[in-house]
Amino acid sequence: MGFHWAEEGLVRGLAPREGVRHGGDGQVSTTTDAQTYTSDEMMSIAAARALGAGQRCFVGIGLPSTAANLARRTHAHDLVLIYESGTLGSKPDRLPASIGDGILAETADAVIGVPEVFNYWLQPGRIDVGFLGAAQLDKFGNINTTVIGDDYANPKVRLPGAGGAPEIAASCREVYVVVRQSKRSFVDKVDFVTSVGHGSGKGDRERLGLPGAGPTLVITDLGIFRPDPETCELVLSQVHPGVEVEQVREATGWDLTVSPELSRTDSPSETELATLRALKEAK
Amino acid sequence: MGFHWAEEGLVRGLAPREGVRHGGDGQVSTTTDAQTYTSDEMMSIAAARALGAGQRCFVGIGLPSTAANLARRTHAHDLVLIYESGTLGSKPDRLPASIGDGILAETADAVIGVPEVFNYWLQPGRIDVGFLGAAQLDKFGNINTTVIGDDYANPKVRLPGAGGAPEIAASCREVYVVVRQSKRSFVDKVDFVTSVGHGSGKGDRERLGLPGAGPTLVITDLGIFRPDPETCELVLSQVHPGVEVEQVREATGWDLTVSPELSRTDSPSETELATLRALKEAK
Amino acid sequence: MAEIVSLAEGVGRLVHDGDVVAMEGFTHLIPHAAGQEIIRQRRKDLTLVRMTPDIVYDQLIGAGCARKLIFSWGGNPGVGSLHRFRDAVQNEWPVPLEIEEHSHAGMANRYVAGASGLPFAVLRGYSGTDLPKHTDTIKQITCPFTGEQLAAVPALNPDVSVIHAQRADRAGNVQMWGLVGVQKEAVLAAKRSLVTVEEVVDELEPVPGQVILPSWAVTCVAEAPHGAHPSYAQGYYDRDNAYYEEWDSIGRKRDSFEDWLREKVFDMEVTDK
Amino acid sequence: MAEIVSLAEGVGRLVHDGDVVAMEGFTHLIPHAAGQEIIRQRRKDLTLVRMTPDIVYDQLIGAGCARKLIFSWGGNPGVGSLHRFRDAVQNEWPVPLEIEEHSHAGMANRYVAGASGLPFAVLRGYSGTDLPKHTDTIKQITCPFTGEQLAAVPALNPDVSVIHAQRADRAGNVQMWGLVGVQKEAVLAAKRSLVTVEEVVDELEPVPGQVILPSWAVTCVAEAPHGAHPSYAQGYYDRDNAYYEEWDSIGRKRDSFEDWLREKVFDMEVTDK
Repeated sequence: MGFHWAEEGLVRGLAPREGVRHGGDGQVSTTTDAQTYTSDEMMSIAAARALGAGQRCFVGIGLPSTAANLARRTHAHDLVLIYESGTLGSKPDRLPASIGDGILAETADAVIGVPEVFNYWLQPGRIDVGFLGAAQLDKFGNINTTVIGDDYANPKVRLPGAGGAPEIAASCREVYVVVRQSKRSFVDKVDFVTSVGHGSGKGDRERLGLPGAGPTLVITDLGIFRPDPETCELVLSQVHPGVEVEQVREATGWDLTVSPELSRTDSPSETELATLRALKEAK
Repeated sequence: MGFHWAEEGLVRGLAPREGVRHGGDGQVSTTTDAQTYTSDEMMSIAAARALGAGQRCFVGIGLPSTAANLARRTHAHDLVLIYESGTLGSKPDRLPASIGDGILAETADAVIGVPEVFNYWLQPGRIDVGFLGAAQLDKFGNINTTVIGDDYANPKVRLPGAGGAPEIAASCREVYVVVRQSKRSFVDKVDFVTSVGHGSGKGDRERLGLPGAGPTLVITDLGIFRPDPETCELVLSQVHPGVEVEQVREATGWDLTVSPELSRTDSPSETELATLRALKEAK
Repeated sequence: MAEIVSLAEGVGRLVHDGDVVAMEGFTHLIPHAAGQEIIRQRRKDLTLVRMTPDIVYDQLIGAGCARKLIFSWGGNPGVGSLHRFRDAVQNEWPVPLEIEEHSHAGMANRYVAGASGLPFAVLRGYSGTDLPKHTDTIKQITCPFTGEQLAAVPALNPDVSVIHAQRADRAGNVQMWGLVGVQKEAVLAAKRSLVTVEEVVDELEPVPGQVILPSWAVTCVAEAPHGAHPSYAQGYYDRDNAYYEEWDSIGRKRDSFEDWLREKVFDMEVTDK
Repeated sequence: MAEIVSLAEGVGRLVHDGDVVAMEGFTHLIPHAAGQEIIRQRRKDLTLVRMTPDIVYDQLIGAGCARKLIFSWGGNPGVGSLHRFRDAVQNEWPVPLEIEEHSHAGMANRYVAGASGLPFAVLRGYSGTDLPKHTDTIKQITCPFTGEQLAAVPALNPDVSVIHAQRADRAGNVQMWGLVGVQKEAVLAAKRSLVTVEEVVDELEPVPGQVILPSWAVTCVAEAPHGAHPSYAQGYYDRDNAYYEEWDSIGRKRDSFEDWLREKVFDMEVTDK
């Protein structure tokens, strides 16, 4: 849990645009290559593509779990899924409904207690990728899942809290964040640092003694961000099909920098879409 | 392990006496009530009698294991045996040949890892009785199983070392020591404090932060010692059948104090002897 | 040795007003029946401890049993927010709720320290986050060998821990399997413990992945069939995902919650569940 | 992912002169075949780590492979002394042996810290004993919450850990059961690991009490049937108690030991075991 918040929505309003229409479920759909898919589907598929074969991935429920399971079914069959509920190497044949879904234990290589997950497997840096969601994310990739508002004691909105995220963000070799993008979720500075990204910029992680590289990739429903090698500020490096840079800028709460090598995400392949939908339907 | 040394002998020479003769195996035998038994058998039986029903007992191999298994077969059927190899509630039907004998795991209520034995079960004070052996024991019940001689770097005899004993002696609610008695094993001051008994006297355990009561009972092949409530010095409180106080004094390396309420151990019953021998034969 | 009692008797004897109460179960084996029995017996001023206060604590908090919550993630997993928890934090309804907030790693290690008889645990955690500013049970400690700075958290030693397991035998030995979370540590860390089980059986047949709590490490065992519902008990029943969805609307409003409380808790016979 | 290799290749690739080598197995599953292969490959200047250096390390020490021993109990369990160990400590034969001596609780926690990526572990231990006078890896630490003094020991992070297990599958996932000691921690604490197994199988059928080491947490797996002898492998063969007795006379004298070394180690083909 702890990265689960992202699922809850904070639903973004995007202006309809050419080739893009609102689906019946309020999500944005794109028509391309005779295929229609939603922006959420594009996000899941882009996130899945980021995972490499053989990687060990610490998976939060919701968007990260969908993406990781999709990757395992498409190009990364030997992806090792680790859930904080205590499963190493889960191989669910449907999307788990919660982080402690029985199917995760039943299909795991090993089931262990929760202290062991954190102490023996996460903390020593054995995990390649930590896959997190966020309620708020700032330009240095810091994550807030605790409170909205300035006053911790009297929050505007009380969020679920940290869960496993602070130590996942600290200890995994890299962190990928998957989040639906809007001015509310993509802010200049998070109200509360639940999990450290790049702190206030380059060198902060080293100063704080955080062993992993932090967020190296942020995947949204609009595009993909990477930290600038010099400043660690998140820079737009990729836009999804049908998305314009201006739209991304409007959905970003800081003065957006766009990479000079900006590229466009490949549209979902038929296999990717079919696999994702089959996964979602198998309940 | 760690209390296993006591098995190795340091064999005591006792002068033959009326009703007492040397058995073929070099041990001293006593004839009483139409029964012949060795001083080791008397020691094991006296040690077994000290264990109460329902107690949780942390058992070293050798003399302590023999006594604890005998107790479980005579008067203390629900004695809970805990071995540092990782078994809770072992119910072996023969004497285990080592502390990690397979029969201990096969008959246990639970098998756990070694770190858990020490951290979750011993350290918090869940064990009633720690049953230890000793190569050397001093008048305050301190135990040496490390080196004989003054120079740790160049010992006269290198003994096996601490094993689990220091923390067993620290954390069990009480400690019983079973040891064959001689001037070599029963010394004024141990050459090396491997496991703390009563330190240098009353109040030392509290000063050292040791939660358990320490050695409340020392059972030898000659008799039984208890710490004096005022000084914590071991005092002879009981002699086994056929043993004279003078003999005990000769086998004690300090100026022995005898309890004013000195009593005599009951001879082994037929049941006790038969059970002990059956246990030893079932290999 | 654990005593086998009824759920009502177990809660009555072991859970007192003002106690620090830990109820654990990580998605699996959540002791819901015991939670509702605590509400039914109208316990007050509890300090509730739980890594993932989900529906079980939303119910206790909404019913006014708690004065403080020690936790690391409070949500309705797969659904959204805990409305009773939010209402207590944001509006002090029905009573104010103090919070002490950690991460999962911190909470897990606090139980480990508690189970180990140590006053604190050490971890690599919290560094750079805003949690230490608001949680005074997070401190720094220096490695005496390397000089490194690490986080220290104090042991949790609840007055009573409550968990649910699949089975116990008649001697009170407890057996659970599947995701076993932090339940063993919670029981071993506590002064007293209550274990509800799906069934009491003659013999505990070994199961791969099992965790055994020996009878002498448990205070009371109570049979509570279906006692983890809407959570699940592997080998017995599945998670009731629809209930989690439904809870969102029950818990959202004070009056719908109070209706639920009256109908499903106070007006229910204990044996009806 | 673990690579499946021969025992000779595994030792050749993973164990180097001067390494810190941990070989674990608490009475059960002691990696004797691997120990003899290390002797056969004439490794030198090893720092050997083991809670209970019994026959397996008496052999390595007698063969002159070790310059240092980190341990908590060195004896021949159920029999008596380790004569090669004594000869090395008391007479520096065949080479001097430095020792670093702990208690079991200390050693177990040093492995736990190593497996956990922490620089040290905290325990209630050593207080009042003479061990801290001679072992500089025992220090005091103060609880930042209660002010209590406790013992601290540094993490063990061997260059290589070697263990024996019942089975592995062809992907290199390792399965062991019965008394599992501190083997998981030893492997997770080490930079590299070698697991010898009774057999490599297609599928690891679940066994109650099993511990699984995923393939990606292990460096190499080598099939070594009977590789724990004279120790035992639950489900495969029993402990050879007579061998432990016999070792007392083999190890007692330097020349009988050297005869053994020549006949049973150096003149043996690896595949003959």
